[in-house]
Amino acid sequence: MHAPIRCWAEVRSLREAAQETWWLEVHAPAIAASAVPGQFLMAGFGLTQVGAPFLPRPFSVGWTDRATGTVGLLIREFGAGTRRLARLRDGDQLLLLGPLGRGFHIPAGRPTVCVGGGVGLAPFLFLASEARDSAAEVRLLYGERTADRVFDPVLIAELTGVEPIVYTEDGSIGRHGLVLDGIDVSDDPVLLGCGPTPMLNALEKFARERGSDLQVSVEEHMGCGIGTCQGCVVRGVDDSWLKSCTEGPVFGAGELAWPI
Amino acid sequence: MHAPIRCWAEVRSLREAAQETWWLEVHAPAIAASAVPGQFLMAGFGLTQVGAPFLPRPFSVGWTDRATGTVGLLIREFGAGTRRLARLRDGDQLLLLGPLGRGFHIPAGRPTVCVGGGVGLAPFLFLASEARDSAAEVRLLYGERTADRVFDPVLIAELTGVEPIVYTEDGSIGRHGLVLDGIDVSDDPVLLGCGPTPMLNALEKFARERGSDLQVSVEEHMGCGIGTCQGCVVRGVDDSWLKSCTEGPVFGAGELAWPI
Amino acid sequence: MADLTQTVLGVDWQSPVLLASGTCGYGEEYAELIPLDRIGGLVTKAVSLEPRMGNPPHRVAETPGGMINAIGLQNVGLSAFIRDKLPWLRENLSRARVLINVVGHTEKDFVEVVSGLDDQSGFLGYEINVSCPNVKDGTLFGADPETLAKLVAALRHETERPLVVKLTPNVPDIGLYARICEENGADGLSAINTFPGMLIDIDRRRPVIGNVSGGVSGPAILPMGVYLTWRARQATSLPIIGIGGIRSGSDALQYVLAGATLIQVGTALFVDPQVAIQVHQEIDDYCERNRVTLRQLVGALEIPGDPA
Amino acid sequence: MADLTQTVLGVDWQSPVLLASGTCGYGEEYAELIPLDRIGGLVTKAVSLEPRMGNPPHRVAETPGGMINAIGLQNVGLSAFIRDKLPWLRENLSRARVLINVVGHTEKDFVEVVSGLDDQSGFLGYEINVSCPNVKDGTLFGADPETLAKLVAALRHETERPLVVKLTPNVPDIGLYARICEENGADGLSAINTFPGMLIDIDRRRPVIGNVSGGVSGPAILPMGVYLTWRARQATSLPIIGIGGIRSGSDALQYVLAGATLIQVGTALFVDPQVAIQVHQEIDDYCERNRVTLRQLVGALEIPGDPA
Ligand SMILES: Cc1cc2nc3c(=O)[nH]c(=O)nc-3n(C[C@H](O)[C@H](O)[C@H](O)COP(=O)(O)OP(=O)(O)OC[C@H]3O[C@@H](n4cnc5c(N)ncnc54)[C@H](O)[C@@H]3O)c2cc1C
Ligand SMILES: Cc1cc2nc3c(=O)[nH]c(=O)nc-3n(C[C@H](O)[C@H](O)[C@H](O)COP(=O)(O)OP(=O)(O)OC[C@H]3O[C@@H](n4cnc5c(N)ncnc54)[C@H](O)[C@@H]3O)c2cc1C
Ligand SMILES: Cc1cc2nc3c(=O)[nH]c(=O)nc-3n(C[C@H](O)[C@H](O)[C@H](O)COP(=O)(O)O)c2cc1C
Ligand SMILES: Cc1cc2nc3c(=O)[nH]c(=O)nc-3n(C[C@H](O)[C@H](O)[C@H](O)COP(=O)(O)O)c2cc1C
Ligand code: FES
Ligand code: FES
Repeated sequence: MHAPIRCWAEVRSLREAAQETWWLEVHAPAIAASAVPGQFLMAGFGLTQVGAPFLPRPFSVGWTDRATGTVGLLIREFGAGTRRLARLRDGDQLLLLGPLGRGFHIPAGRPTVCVGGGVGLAPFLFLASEARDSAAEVRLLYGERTADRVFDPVLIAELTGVEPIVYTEDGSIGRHGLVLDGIDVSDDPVLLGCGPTPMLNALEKFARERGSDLQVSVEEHMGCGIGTCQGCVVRGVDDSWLKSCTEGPVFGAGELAWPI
Repeated sequence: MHAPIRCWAEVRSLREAAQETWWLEVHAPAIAASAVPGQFLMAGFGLTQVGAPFLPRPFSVGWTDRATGTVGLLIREFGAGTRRLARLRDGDQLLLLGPLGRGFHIPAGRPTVCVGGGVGLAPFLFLASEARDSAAEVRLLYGERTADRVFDPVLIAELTGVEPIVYTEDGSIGRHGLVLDGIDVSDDPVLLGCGPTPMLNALEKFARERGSDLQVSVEEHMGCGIGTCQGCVVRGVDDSWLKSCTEGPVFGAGELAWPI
Repeated sequence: MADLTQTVLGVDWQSPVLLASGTCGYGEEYAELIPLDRIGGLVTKAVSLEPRMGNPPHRVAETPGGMINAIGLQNVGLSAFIRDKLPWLRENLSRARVLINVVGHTEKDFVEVVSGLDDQSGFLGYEINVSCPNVKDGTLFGADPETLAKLVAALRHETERPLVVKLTPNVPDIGLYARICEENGADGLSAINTFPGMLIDIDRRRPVIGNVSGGVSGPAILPMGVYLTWRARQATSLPIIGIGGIRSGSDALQYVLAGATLIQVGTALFVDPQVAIQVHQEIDDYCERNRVTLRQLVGALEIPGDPA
Repeated sequence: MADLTQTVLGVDWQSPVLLASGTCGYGEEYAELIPLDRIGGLVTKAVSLEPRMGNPPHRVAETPGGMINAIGLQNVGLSAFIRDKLPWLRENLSRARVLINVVGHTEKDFVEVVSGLDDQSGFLGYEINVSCPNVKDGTLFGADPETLAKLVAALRHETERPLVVKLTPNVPDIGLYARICEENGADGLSAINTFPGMLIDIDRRRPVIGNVSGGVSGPAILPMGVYLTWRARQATSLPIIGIGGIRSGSDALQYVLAGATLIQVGTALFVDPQVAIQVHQEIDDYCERNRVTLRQLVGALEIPGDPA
């Protein structure tokens, strides 16, 4: 793992990719150069700018372009911090710290099934785009509650070269139902999950019952992002606390105490 | 005096008019309709926007155009609040409360000499522009430390129709010396002063020695701007505290305990 | 419209939202800006026996996420209050309730202000300010258990009107002071007053505030106020008025869930006078959306692991 | 470059800037991000006799102008600290000083941690944490004068190393506690720890923080910290380490003018790890611009009207 980089990054573009959901591209060459899928960064406004949310917020690295030094983030409006990010304009500066944490570990040659719920899609955009030029087979399942929340499929294809199988709970677009329904384990794939806790719990049960390998990316409130504050703990299988910022955010399912 | 109006106002334009000095025009028809020269308003970002300075800041009404509902403010960067205002963009919203306080009182027919130091120029832009179509003679003296701080004279003439007599302490533009040097009291004018405290103290001494009528606009930190918090007091001649937001900001020199 | 009505301090309230002492004067100025009769009411600026001059400027300044003030309880004094201020409140407010904030240097001062006001009309009761950090003896009464007990008992003797004691946040255990107020006959508690603070102008190497130190208010103190309200709630059964940093319905509801029956909006009024109406509206919307009455929310915080 | 050197706690300091306990772990992670040997030093996460599990999540959340935390003093415990953490500090820091933050449930706990550490090398002295609001007995020692006196005396007996006591802000008169520390042999004071606070998720009607309440830190508490530093300064002649909300040289200088010889940067590190270096640089720039040494600024606040 590389030492994290602290840098100011200029906003290159921000486009609305679904209801209250944004695709942000920033110029951060050093982070683009070293990030691996599943890692995240802390994005904030620094200490001298007036009137920003105070603490930085964690976001999965959603995509990189090493040639142009671009990092892409998928941002869904949730509270004050994400709403502020959604109002960024080209040329604005963000203070980034990253890449942080442990990413996905993909055994060579194994097919992967990425299961993304909501903004849990983000790390898989990066993963799929990285796999584009390799022989590895990446299947992308993506679930949302309703059609208007679905991240622009044209943009997904453009970023990753992969066509996602979209599920919506109300069937308003893509397939009707839960994203789990679409998982095919017949070729013994590695399952990767990122999304809301209920989805991860269901996915773990699914994988356990079928004996499939599973890695999940978890979300917990963070202070430092680099392992010093102990703010971001999740319960480990031996009842100890694991720091999701350095020991995660990606864990093997076997490391965690389920349900999480 | 009208009851103050609370309204969101859209930024129409912001232009740099001197070093760290800005001319801001906002759309606030109700305030434009009722403000008189010497009055001020409180400008802030409201309670729901993230990341603004918290309290609103007081600014003199610097100009109005009743036809278009425009209010002009002269803003010099000082601390966090004014720096934030200097980064406004067209279309941004400001929360305004105004017009507030007591303005200048100009006896009919008397010539006025306006003595503005630094941003103390602001109320006189409004006063001069209001007097444009009356017979009243308005002389405008305007002092700054150095040339790069001098508010764009073309803009002044455009806004007011009056050509200011500019003084700089270092003589780098206009006349060399202090703005007081230029006051001619031979036709018994009313003196109006707004600017840094040392300037106001000198002006008071000058007026007292010559027996001239003087009104000054003072600056004090403010909480509410409407007379409830008692935050903005200045010492009155009888040693009581006067609220500069409602009993001022313009006071007859005789009302205050000098030096202020 | 949801049901936000409550019976507190012996009377019915149409709204839990009041304007906090010192931030709304004696009501008149805000009446021009907001329909006061649509909210719960207001608490006047502190009234003392004699007029007070207050502190030298600067009296207010911004702090990170809040402000600091050291007005020094400048007020017109008891007689002028009765003559010049109370009539307006009596004549212009019909549904909004008025509490008079009372201060004194000595127990006798407090007693005389209350006895001087008690047979007047135009207000509901008293908020006893034993917690002002901006005058020398301001928290004298609020931080010493025995002095506080004596003061509350003496005032209880003086009036049958609602007696609310405004607590200082600056004690290791606010529950102790809450219980003392209850035992000595108070009808309610206000939590909290400001935190002592200081700002220094590093260029002049002087305090920014004329009084050297002042009281910190505004959003910065919201989590402290919610915590202290919750602690006070656990110590007594008196109704609590939650105060500190409220600027939205969501802020106010944190206090309500922690145990406040009423809440006050202070510093936020300076940022937007409409905040009081908006806070009321947002509480209404929340109750409507969640199909609850305000009464059902008071103290309804669920602590995971607690027996229900 | 201005003269920022001082002799404090018996040693020379090249910079007044330290990293605050609990916000910099045991130094290692920040060493990758900033040149630790360019600042004054750091204070470790609290070390207790036995390892502590800490509190359930969420442990941190943002508050207006700051944050709230309830880590619950999770730490590896004395033996693992000596085995796994101290060596790195010993081997990797040469100019930066290390204070070890110490906690305990009982006086005996504190004493055993200090005696267990005392003959180790790699650190300068202790910061005794009697002021953590996030564990049940966290402020037990800090808010009760007699318990505090006994604890400080006992620890003084145990060590000749610098003994700094970290005070709680949550008392009516911090001067009292400052004097108690001095009288019982402390070498310095840290002011301040966090303020107890609470955040409520109004939709779930539960506390946001797993531990229900937590400690509030960050810019929101800056004016309180400056005030308490100034009050402590007036009560004792012990050196004071100013803490609370510092994120710039100008913030730090407020503490220095109020009487702090050293300062700590905590929460701001989470926003920008470089802040420690920047604070140092900005203090340097100020001293240079004003042609003063840092020593001349300590406590140099001028109170108008005071006899010089
Ligand atoms: C490793 C990781 C990767 C993430 N990747 C993405 C992503 O790619 N796209 C995306 O839209 N979101 C992502 N999130 C979630 C995102 O961090 C939160 O939505 C965001 O922090 C909410 O901030 P806010 O100010 O809008 O909300 P608020 O609720 O106002 O935030 C209040 C506080 O709670 C914290 N918080 C609230 N929700 C979360 C959460 N789910 N996770 C962590 N902290 C939280 C905030 O950081 C802040 O300190 C990720 C979170 C983690 C931990
Ligand atoms: C009646 C009146 C009219 C004014 N008109 C103008 C004008 O037309 N153009 C202009 O550029 N400035 C004007 N000022 C000054 C302007 O209000 C301050 O420059 C501004 O408040 C500074 O805010 P800040 O956040 O940049 O500075 P900071 O120093 O960061 O502000 C900190 C706090 O101090 C207060 N404060 C600091 N300086 C002043 C000051 N001089 N007056 C009042 N409060 C202050 C702020 O309001 C804030 O609460 C006027 C002031 C008053 C009282
Ligand atoms: C300018 C100002 C003046 C105040 N004056 C008083 C007062 O006279 N009596 C009192 O009990 N509280 C007074 N307070 C405290 C407020 O009533 C309130 O308790 C405190 O500001 C916290 O609430 P807030 O954060 O909503 O402002 C004053 C507060 C401010 C800001
Ligand atoms: C996440 C976190 C953990 C903390 N842990 C400790 C601790 O273990 N011991 C201690 O004395 N103080 C601890 N503190 C308090 C800080 O050292 C400091 O006193 C406080 O945060 C105020 O400074 P700040 O506003 O710069 O953060 C902690 C603070 C935070 C934010
Ligand atoms: S966020 Fe600080 S340890 Fe993980
Ligand atoms: S600013 Fe509140 S009384 Fe003048």
